[in-house]
Amino acid sequence: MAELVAADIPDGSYVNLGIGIPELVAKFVPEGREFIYHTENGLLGMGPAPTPGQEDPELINAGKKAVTANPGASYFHHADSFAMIRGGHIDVCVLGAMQVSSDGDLANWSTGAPDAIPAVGGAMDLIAGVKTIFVTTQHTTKTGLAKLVRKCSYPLTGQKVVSRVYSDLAIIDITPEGFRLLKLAPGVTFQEVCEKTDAPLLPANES
Amino acid sequence: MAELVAADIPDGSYVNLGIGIPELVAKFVPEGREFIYHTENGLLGMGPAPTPGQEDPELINAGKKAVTANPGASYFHHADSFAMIRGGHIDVCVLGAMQVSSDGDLANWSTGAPDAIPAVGGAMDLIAGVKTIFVTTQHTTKTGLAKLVRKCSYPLTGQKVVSRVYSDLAIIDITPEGFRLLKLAPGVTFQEVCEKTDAPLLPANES
Amino acid sequence: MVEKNMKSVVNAIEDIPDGATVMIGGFGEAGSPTELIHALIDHGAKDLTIINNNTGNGEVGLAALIGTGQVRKMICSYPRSSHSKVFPELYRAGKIELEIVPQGTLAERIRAGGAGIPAFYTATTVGTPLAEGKEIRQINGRDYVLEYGLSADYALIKCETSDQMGNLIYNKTARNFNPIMCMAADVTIVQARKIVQTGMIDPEHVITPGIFVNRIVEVCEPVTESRLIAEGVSYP
Amino acid sequence: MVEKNMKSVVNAIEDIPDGATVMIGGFGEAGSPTELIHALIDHGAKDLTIINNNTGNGEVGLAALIGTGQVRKMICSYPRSSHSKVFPELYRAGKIELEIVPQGTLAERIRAGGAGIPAFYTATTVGTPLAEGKEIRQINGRDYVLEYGLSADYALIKCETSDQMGNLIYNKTARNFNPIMCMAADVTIVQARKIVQTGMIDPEHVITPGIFVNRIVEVCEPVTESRLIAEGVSYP
Repeated sequence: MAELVAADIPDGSYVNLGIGIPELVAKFVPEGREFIYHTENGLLGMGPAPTPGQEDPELINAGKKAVTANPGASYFHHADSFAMIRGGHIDVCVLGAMQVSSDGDLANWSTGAPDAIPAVGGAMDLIAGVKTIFVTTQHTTKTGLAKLVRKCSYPLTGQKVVSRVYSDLAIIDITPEGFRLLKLAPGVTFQEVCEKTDAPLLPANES
Repeated sequence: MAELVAADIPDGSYVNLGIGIPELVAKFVPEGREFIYHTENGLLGMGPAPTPGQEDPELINAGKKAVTANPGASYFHHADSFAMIRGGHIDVCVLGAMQVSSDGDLANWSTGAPDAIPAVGGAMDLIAGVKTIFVTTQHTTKTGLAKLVRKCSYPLTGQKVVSRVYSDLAIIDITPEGFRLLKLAPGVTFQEVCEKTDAPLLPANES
Repeated sequence: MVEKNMKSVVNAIEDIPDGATVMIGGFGEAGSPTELIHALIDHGAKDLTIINNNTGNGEVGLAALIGTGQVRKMICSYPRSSHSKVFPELYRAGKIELEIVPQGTLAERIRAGGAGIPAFYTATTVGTPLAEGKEIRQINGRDYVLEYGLSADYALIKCETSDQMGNLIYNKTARNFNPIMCMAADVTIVQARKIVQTGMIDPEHVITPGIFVNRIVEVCEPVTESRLIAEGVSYP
Repeated sequence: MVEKNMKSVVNAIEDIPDGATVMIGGFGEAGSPTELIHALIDHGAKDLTIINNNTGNGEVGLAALIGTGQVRKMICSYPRSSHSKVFPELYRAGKIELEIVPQGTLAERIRAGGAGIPAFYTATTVGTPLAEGKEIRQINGRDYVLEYGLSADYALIKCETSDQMGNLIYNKTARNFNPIMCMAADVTIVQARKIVQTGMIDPEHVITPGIFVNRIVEVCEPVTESRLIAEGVSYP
């Protein structure tokens, strides 16, 4: 999934990667392309994890893991960092999801369970401000429930924001008409994706 | 006047000086006291004018005159500079005036004449944001009209903001009861100041 | 010249009263003024409202302050701590209030508090439960929610270097919330790894001008939360 | 990697269309991108809306651009120029529009435009003619006026040094409006005294991160407006 996402990001893009599978995107940048990574705690030009033993507790990413700074990096405070996000300057954000609706709504911060401690971090800011939102996710939950749905039942992170979903089964665009298949994973049928999607799925456009 | 203003500013104050007489305050800082000067075009810790020939066209004050930077100075952009002003961080601002009302209203940016080109600069921001506003002015206009008035006839710069007026005739506080004499200039009588003030003037408090 | 240099972290925070609102810099352990927080624990002020992105780690620093029961209310974006059960337990027991604010809105509200902006509109949270009860306004065809500036009585800040006038520079991503919190508090208290003579910091490199700083105290070798946690330290 | 380096000031600005809104950095002559402005005069785009604090000096730079009649509207705080009759004459003749904005509100509106804040409240102008027709709201007992974010199609910027990625540093008070205008324009075009290899600017010292910069062009020895005026130059 991460490799497929990386292939779709244009050269020179400013990219923010969520925690988990999205982080793996950085490992699959196609030959000849360069992305500049933003981490919302105040670094543009984030590099890979340092070699063990070289970690600096004052050089971390939004997931609070040790990182490095590439040549051409810059540090800034939180309001400036979120000005980049909320001002529409970040080109692409790759996030995980609990649910995505066929309108492009995203739920990825809370199950809404009564005993859950609400914790939102920067997800709602990213969703509201970044130009293109890609979601990477397993197509269904561990118990087999659809994550691509007609309407999210979990509390929303943002409305009508997701452009495309990269799942283990398929790449699916969110279009004005709803979910539309872009590409199937090897060995997966359109029928199977439809069955595991809790909303109408349009077939891929001829092209 | 400038000397009297300087005597009333506490040690260590962050001070913004308007153009004209207010600029002279910097020449009269009492022994043992230090003020830190802010100029709204992006410098804290402004020093005196450079020696002739040493002017740097990229080191200027809000009046666009060449200045210097003292040790401990800092440069910042305009939004940060006005955050200092509008966020209430500047202790004292000394400004000139066309009119001051007994409510503390100030008019100092426009005569409101129909052919005047409106030009406000940073005056309204200073008035709205700085903790203490001192005004230095001649007590009357060149044609003898009162500048201390019941109600300003010129367009306002801000409402209920002036703390004290330093004129060539007297120092006058703006109190909830209106203008109150603080101190007369040498050789000036209370009667004379009252005659040249177009609003009731209360005598100095016994103390 | 007004003296900003404090003798010790104890002197620096000793006037913080019960009921104060205190911003604490840092994102996770990076930029967290742990020595000032520990002094605040020893000082004992209670009924505090604390503004920080998180709720601390382990049983040191902010987590320890919460653990003593001194904190009445947390304003933060992400109260799920790694290695810390302190906040969750108090929260589930109804013993601490929580105002949850998205990270960017939190940063912008703090900056607004420091910049004299009482309120602003933002797209963040529109259509989500966090916008419930808030004013929504359509501007140029898009919906925005009204958010208010945040300010505080005190800010506890960590920086790399300060000069005698309180001009500050930071280290890497330890900068985070510190510069904007310096702006938004009535009394800003800074622990610096190093205090240098005025004039030693290039005016072009100053991140926080001294106008935003009231007190500075040198803490040459600050503790690292993750190291304390690895060592099993529990404060006090 | 996307190439931001332009061959010349002409290449850098040649796609600015008629009717564009253009922010121009600088406060007086300090930080004014005079070479880019002169290229825009040669280019000839008209019906422009220009955002700058002033209206230029003498008959060079911004004053010259106004003088050619290319500017339909000025948004600024202080249109009374020293040594320049260009704007006053056009304004009195009704040939140019003016939106007057207090300097701090102008700066904050530009920052808001760059930061995704569509509108905010401020105390500046309350009770004055400049608040007429604007929404007033009482917040915590004080009146504030609603102001809207400002953004632009292009920004013309001057800086001291840029690297290949468009990370910028400025010189002294020539910084002024430049960093916030970089944030608020769709296409930010920068003239730098020096373009250096990526990695040559300390990440702690970057004032404008490259994300806000689209095009850079080296102008090693930029003119100084006051010198041109002293020499009696009138552009073009």
